[in-house]
Amino acid sequence: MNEVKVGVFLSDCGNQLSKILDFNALTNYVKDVSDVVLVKRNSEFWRGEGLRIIVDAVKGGKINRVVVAESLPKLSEVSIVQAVEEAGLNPYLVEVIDLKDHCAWPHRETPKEATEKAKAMLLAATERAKLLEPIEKLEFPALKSVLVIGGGIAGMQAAVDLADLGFEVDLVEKEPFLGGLAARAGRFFPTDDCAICIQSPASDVKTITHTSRKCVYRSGFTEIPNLNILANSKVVGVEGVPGNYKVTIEKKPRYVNELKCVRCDLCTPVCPVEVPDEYNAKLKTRKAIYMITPNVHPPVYVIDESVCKFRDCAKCVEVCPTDAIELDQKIERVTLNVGSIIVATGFQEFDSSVIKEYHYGDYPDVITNLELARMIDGFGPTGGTIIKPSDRKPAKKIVMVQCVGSRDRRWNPYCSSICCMISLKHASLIKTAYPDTDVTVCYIDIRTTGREHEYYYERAREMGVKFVKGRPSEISRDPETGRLIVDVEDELLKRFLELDADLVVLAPAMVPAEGTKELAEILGLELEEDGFFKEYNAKLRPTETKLRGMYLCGGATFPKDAPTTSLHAHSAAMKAAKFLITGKIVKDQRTAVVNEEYCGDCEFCPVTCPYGAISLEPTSEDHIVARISDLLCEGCGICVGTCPLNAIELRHSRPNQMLAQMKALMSINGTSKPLILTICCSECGHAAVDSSGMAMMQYPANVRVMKVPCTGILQVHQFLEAFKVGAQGVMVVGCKSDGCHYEVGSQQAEKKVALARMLLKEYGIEPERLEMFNMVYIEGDKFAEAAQTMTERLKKLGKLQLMEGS
Amino acid sequence: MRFRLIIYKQTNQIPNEIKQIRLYVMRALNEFLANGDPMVEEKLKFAFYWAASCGGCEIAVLDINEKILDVVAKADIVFWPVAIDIKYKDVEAMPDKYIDVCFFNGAIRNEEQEHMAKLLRKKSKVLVAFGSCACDGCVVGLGNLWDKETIFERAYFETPSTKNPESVTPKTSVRVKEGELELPEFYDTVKTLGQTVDVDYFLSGCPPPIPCILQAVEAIFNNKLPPKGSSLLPNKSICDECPREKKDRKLSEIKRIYEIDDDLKTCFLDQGVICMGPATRAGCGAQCPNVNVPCTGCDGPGPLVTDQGAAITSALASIATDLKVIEQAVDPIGTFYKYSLANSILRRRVIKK
Amino acid sequence: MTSYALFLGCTIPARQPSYEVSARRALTKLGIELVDLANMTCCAPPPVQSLDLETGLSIAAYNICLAEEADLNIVTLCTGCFESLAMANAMLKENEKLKARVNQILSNAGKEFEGSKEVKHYLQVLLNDVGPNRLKENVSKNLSSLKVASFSGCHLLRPSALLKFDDPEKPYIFDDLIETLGAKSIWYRHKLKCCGGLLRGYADDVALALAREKIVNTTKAGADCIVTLCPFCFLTLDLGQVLMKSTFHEEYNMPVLHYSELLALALGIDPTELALQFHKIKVYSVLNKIG
Amino acid sequence: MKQGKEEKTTNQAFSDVITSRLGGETITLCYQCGTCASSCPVARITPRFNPREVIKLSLLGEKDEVLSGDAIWLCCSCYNCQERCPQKVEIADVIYALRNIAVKEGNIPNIYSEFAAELINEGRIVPISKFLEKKRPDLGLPSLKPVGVDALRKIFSITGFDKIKQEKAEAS
Repeated sequence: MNEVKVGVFLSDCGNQLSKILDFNALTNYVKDVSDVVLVKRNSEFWRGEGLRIIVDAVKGGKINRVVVAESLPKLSEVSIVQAVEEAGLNPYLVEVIDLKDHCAWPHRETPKEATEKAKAMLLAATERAKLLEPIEKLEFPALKSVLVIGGGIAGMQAAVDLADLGFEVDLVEKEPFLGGLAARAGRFFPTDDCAICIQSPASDVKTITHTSRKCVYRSGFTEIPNLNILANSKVVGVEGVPGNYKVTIEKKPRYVNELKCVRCDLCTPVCPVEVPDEYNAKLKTRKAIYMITPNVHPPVYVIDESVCKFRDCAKCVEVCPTDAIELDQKIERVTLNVGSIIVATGFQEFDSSVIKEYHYGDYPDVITNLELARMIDGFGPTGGTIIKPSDRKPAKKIVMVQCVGSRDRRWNPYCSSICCMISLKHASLIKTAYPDTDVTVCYIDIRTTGREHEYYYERAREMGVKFVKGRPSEISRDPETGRLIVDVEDELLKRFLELDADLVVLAPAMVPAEGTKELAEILGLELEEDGFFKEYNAKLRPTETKLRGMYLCGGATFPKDAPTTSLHAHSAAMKAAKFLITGKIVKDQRTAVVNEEYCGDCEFCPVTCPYGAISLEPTSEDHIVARISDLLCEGCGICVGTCPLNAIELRHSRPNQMLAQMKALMSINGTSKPLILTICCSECGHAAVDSSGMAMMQYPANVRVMKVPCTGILQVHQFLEAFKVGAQGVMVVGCKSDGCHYEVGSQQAEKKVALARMLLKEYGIEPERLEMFNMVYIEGDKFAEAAQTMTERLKKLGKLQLMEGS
Repeated sequence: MRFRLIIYKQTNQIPNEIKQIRLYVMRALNEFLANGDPMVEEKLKFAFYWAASCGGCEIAVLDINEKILDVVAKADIVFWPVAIDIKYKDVEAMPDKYIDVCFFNGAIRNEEQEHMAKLLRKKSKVLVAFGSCACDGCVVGLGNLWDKETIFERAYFETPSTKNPESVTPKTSVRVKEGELELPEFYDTVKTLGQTVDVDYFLSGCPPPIPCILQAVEAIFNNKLPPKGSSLLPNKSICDECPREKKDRKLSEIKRIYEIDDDLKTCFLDQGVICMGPATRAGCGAQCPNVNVPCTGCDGPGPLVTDQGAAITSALASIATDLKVIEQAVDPIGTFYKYSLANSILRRRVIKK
Repeated sequence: MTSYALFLGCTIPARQPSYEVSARRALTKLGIELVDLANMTCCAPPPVQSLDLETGLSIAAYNICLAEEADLNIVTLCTGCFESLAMANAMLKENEKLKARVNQILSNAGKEFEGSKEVKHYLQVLLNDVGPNRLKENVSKNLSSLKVASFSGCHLLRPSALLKFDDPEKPYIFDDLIETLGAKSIWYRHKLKCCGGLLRGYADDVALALAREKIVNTTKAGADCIVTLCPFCFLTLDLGQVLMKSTFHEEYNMPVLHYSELLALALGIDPTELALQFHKIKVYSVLNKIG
Repeated sequence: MKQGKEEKTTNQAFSDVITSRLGGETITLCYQCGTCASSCPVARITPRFNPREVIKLSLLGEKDEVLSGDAIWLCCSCYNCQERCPQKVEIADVIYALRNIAVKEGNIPNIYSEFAAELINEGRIVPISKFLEKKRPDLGLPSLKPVGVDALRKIFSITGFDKIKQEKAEAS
């Protein structure tokens, strides 16, 4: 190992800081610290001449550790580290601290104390720097191929995007045909045009304008290069790591050879089996060999194996001119190797029959929005007329019931968010086609929040759609007339209405698509309480998941309308592309590592790792040890905080580095106030400290800040250690417990703080000397206040004097 | 390596043969101690000392059974207060480094023990902290939850069985009619041997696991001792040796041993019972879990750990489902620091006077 | 023979001997032993709950304690008693805190609620202990020409989360048991709506208006009679028709029977032994349809 | 009005009073969809009672209007509303809680004080007619067992139920 030579660079921010901090004292202090070979002061060090000073010192081999005190380190560190790396030194041998926002600004009223604190900060940074080790960059291969699960509007959009960008795309759809819910919905708001209109694929003639926008059926979707469609298929297994997944697909037999079928339609007339057509709300029938509509992808017939008589009939086989029908097809298993996976499994209508008072399923004339959509569709089973399914006569009086199973704590507490618009769209379409139809909408609240959405409400009123504010209590059928009666209170009139109806249309809640739970288990993804897939961060990373390499879009995360679904799909495609585009995953090795000699096989760490990065592996000596995947490890250190043998260390945040820092921070007080060690996570916690300083909030200089990647790395012993090395109090500052950047780190720290407090009490140390705070970046005031409160509290408690022998 | 031990559930199950072997060993040992062995010329010089401890470690030396014969064949025991009559002054008279290996058990509770620790350090080439008391303070170290006054108050006045009308308590000097007598000073704080003098090797356990003693003795004879400062126990933890299955690593409730219906197969922690195994050095072959008792941690912390109680609490907190579970832990020091309080980071309770 | 502690309640012995007679005769005939326990009290129905819910629960729990001491499950005839007792039983079994509070109250009366017994309505006994098959076998009269408008009363079904008797929106147990006897159970509008019984005494006009709706709807649907389970519903609908006559000058003459009476008749028990003279609306038309 | 210890008149206070009472816990979940009112057989007959309005008034803190009015006594306890409420407001139980509070404040309808008196005196709320009791043997019915009225009184002494009548007397 080379001799450690530390260079310390002090920025006085254009003499701003020297008005508060005594820079001569600091320089003199630092240069006497062991192994410090160079101390420089400048007005700034992160660019221009200042940066050149650092670079020259590194290049000249004068120093091999760099400590910089510079303002706005979150920005300045980037350029310093880059320059140092270019100068030939490993970038992880640089330590940047912020004397401005962490010392000078918040303590500007006590310059002497601030200077003493600055010394401690410089010492801590130097001590840490001395112990730093180079961190290598790792590269992992990433396949430039993507699996998209779900062939609805979301999946198709994402698939096209990625195929256009040159990725190999496999699109898996569990149904025999693509299109999903969107295809059944007919027309969409806000444009009232048909549902699946996508941007034309690359294979089509491109124009500079958007005239190439095409309905999916005319788009040549199945012919897009790089796009492989696996209909009638589902994912049954996933192995591997981001960038390199091995996916097993189970392909149900179609019984029609996709390459031979010419869609001549000779087969359907001869098929003797006729069953209600689910796709068309059972309003018409179809044959055992069928296509849902004439224009579908893939354009190949399918045999419904649950009703086909196969060899006992085989009439279709006889007439097929291309011998496309293969009754002997079996389930096939296909293995795909993909770099990432996009989940686009969507949603479905809630089963309204469980709300017994509405009698869906009992009364044929109580239908759902999706069933109504089939009637409205000119290609649908009724050719666009609205009928009563009971007698197939036109429905002249229609009552729509909103929030069926939505906003209902018995079933789905959430608002499904699109049903108001669907009903308004339907009401207007019906009124347009059949102005004499009486349409009444019963609602709790009408929610039309999107652009042009309110216009739908307005138009519906103009067209004479009636609105009743009130949720119907019951739909009953007059035993004599057979007509439906909807009991509802018009709250605004305070009048009880018994609405007479030919047809009642329910607006059911939208719930996760069937099989969502199973798929989540296969993929290792989490679901929210509502059953939809959980996104990584609902606010800023809505299409990502906790697992790099897996993305979500469309209704898989929550019910969405078409515009939002499209946006979502493009976002997921972009994220997947960004992840795979270089064909490799590059990350630095700031990861946790197990010292296998000491690993005691307690099997705790794999459970606590939020990223599934730890596996248990047998070693030759009949022992089992934990191993950490450098690819999956996110560097939070939660496993470090768990290991009862300290057999796991996080590179770049090793225990000796942390202890050295802690000791240094507690070695100089310079105030009459009790020293407080503040351990902040590098995310919200540290940011809150930054923001309090930036806002020039004041707190006492006895509060010393140490940064860790995540509070989850902390162990109980560190708290005890802090008191041992002279802290009078310890503050732990982490993210909000549900906003931890490493999922559960903050919660883990909270539990450890609680246990440490329990131990402290036993040690005769007031437990309130240790406290955990949860903050976000903008809560700088909260940090300043906490620091102040803690100081006051410790002053009241008096000096903690460990006894002789401690 | 994994040690395989014959475990007897209760002492009365110990076969007679073994009892006899013990008897035989004791007799042979006495003989050797009395006469020495004329056959061996260059024998190593061993010393044993008993400071603040229960005496179990002395017995453990004998628990190596017939192997003790090898020991006495190859070594002379030059000092062993419990067995042979050699005075402190005899030790003082020995040249420095006269003793080859000194096995020192017990913690440092008073002035005499500190004196002997320093003396034996000076006279020994190799000093082994033998047993949990010497290594980590053990149960004796739990005295660090109090100070001298409270301990005396309790021991000499408060216990129901004590009758002390003259209020006698130990003093460093007392005048009797024959003259002034001196007693060693009783300290406020129990220290481990390592905190008192420089220790070469640590052989923890309460008492140290027999196979580890044997291995240590063998290493001494074969001159194959590891680097100075090492423990002579394995580097892994009890879990590594424990045959119980680890299934559901989640602690959703803390239970006492009598509250569970132990299936004899599942890890105690998975059944909600606190077991110190994960934070305790291996070596004993998971003796306790093997006989359906959770580990209480006598082999001390793992090699990289400075504080056994903090280590286990960190681990348990990590798998605890919520904060409520943590509140269920009773007697935290007695549970998590039964053997290691004196060797923990803070070492003792702060007592405000 | 299956034994139950019979919880008789107040209204039945106070006003409706025909209910008690028919129920005791029919159930005994079907092999159910009914044990009368001393010291039972009011079940603490809604009027008591309205005064103080906690007292109401304590009274119900006290009565369950008596059955626990006798080591018997409870059977009730009155739907109201069923609700009060079954609801208290379920609430106390589910909610430890509430149980502790009620036991604190009961301790003054020397009782402790354990939660070891069930509270059943006699329909459940017929359904589970006797069973539809045995019931059918015992029917000796032909009821096939009888169109019955069943009305179980609210408190057999609701609150369903606690009573767990039947589907509150689509109940079938009661109607099935009517059809088991051979009669036809018909649907009528607002079948599951309340008869207003509990408003009698406070708002007689409202109560009567609700009862009238029931009578109108069943008449419209062509029912031969209404069959009830609750003495309060019975009172409201039977006596109610007399009041309707005086108040609205409307005459309906819709016979109202307790299910136990229909059951006794179907089992072939002599109508003259059933104290049917206590009905305000005479039931001859029904007796005539039973062959 | 009774001299209340906690004479808080703010809106929050009244809903707090309700939610802290047995049965009243769920009132704040209400979002006024009207399912209860539409389900209510009474509300359809008389404008004197509408459960949705009772809840709204309570949540707005109109304590006097709710407690001294006659609406809360017009619930027929059929639980139809409670079954169907999409927010799981236990409406019928909320009404019980409101009645309990009204009783505590001395607002008791006559019929209810009669119930209370019967219960305290006889252990039943419907008195047995001597005529029918005599007739029982003729009808083949066993004689009635004694009623545990003493036990009930012991219960009342703890819950304070026996004071209800007196409060009414004071109030009137």
